[in-house]
Amino acid sequence: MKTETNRVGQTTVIKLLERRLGADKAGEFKAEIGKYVEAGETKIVLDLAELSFMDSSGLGALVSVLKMIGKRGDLTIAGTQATVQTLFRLTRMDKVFRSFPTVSEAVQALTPQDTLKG
Amino acid sequence: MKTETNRVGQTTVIKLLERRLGADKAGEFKAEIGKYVEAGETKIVLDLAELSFMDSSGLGALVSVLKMIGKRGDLTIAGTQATVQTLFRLTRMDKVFRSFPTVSEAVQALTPQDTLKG
Amino acid sequence: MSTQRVHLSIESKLDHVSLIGVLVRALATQLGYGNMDSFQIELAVVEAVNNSIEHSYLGEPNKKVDVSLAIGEGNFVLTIADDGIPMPSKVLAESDESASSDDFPEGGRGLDIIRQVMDSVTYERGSRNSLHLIKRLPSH
Amino acid sequence: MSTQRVHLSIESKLDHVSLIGVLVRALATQLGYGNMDSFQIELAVVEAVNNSIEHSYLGEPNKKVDVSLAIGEGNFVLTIADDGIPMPSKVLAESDESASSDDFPEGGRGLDIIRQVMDSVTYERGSRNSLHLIKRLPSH
Ligand SMILES: Nc1ncnc2c1ncn2[C@@H]1O[C@H](COP(=O)(O)OP(=O)(O)O)[C@@H](O)[C@H]1O
Ligand SMILES: Nc1ncnc2c1ncn2[C@@H]1O[C@H](COP(=O)(O)OP(=O)(O)O)[C@@H](O)[C@H]1O
Repeated sequence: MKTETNRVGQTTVIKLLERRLGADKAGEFKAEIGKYVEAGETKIVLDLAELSFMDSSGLGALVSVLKMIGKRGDLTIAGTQATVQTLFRLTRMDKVFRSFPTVSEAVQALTPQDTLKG
Repeated sequence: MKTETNRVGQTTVIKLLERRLGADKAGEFKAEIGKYVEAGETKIVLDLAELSFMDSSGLGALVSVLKMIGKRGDLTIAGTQATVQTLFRLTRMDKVFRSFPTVSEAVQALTPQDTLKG
Repeated sequence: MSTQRVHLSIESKLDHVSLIGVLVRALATQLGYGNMDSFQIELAVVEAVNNSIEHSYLGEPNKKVDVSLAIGEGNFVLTIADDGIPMPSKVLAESDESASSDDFPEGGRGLDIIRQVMDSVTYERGSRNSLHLIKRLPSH
Repeated sequence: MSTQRVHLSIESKLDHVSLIGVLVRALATQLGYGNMDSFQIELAVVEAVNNSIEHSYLGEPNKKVDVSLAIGEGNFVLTIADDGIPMPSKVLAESDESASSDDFPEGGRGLDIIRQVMDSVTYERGSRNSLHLIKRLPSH
């Protein structure tokens, strides 16, 4: 699982450097992102711009990361291709994961002033 | 076999409206183009711009049309995609079929003044 | 033009599923489906193959999952077949709403996705289990 | 990453060959080959499948042609297999120069093309006939 990590203020931005997130990689993905949550990072932006395919198992891994974070923080998603975004819509997970076109918008959504609105 | 035919002076320009010319279609192609030769058309430009695939059987059909025309005229090719053009190169048929980027160049190559050069 | 057919198969390992997905999506695109439909057709077939591996074969490798593709009569028909444990009869019928008491379950979304993106979904138990997915071909 | 494998098969009819071609070319592109290489890989596999149908099965339908794809250890390996008449042993070895007295034969170019575009071509006679084609994967 290739990722690239950046810190923007209090937020950890993790860019997934894979083209696919399917059942074969879901466990690895969960473990990889889970490490950050365990290390105390609770504001996470997942940059999924490279992904051209994700299935329900990949989505399940995202759900499990969101649950690990729980009430301690939040996770937003950036850069999903329109195709991948339909997976969120088909499963109504677009109501659960806030998704933004760009990383900076996704980071912005996790900064304190926004929690008032959210 | 879908084609579109135009006449430019003495030349018949036949545009192939297919994406593939393989073994399954080679016979049909030969018959279709052969009709023009039998009807006395001996200056033919084949516009292959739509083709994204041709195999050696498709090429064989082209060879057979060229033989039908024989010494009575000539056939030139226009608009082949770079990929399809490699088939001509791999089989050294690029020495036999004159291939041009555009239809007008392919027509030009069949006009009388050119026969002096050719 | 008569019906064109090609059969794909893989060994029952999740590692191989992406190849099926890539092949099916590429074929869908070639058949004239847009990006969105091609993605969703890939998604449906991948969900179905994952189910065969995970549920029918319970993750056991060295089994075979077949994916047959037929193009004709206005339809793209994908048949996913295995020789494992059949799907319980009520599973395919019920919507996923009732599937879990957990608000955000980590699984249980595959069949619901398949039903949503395909025009027809039928399942056959017999000497083999076959899930038939039909999507209308794009109009020209 | 271990070797990924997928098997394709069609009935021995020329109508179905284009599906194999489209699928293989799309996979090649996905594997990172350029347009030119992807076209040439499609070309090689189509030539091989055509030969199985036309020469091994002498055009008889209802027979099976298998195309196995394996990706791993730096290679893309395509195996085209049939149960028909094997290729005569000298055919694969000789270059097409000697093949015909006709300057412009209408056929006889398939094997020469395959040899040119692939890094390795081997043929196996046995219970089945298998033509193994190997192309180095593109370097990243
Ligand atoms: N091919 C199959 N064979 C047996 N059982 C199946 C099969 N497909 C699905 N099921 C059952 O239906 C349930 C729902 O499947 P699905 O919606 O794909 O979600 P998931 O696979 O994530 O559990 C599975 O958990 C399993 O119990
Ligand atoms: N799979 C095969 N089985 C039997 N004979 C074959 C096979 N492939 C090729 N051959 C023989 O080799 C010859 C050359 O094949 P090829 O170069 O592909 O040209 P073509 O198929 O156009 O004749 C064929 O004409 C045939 O006699």
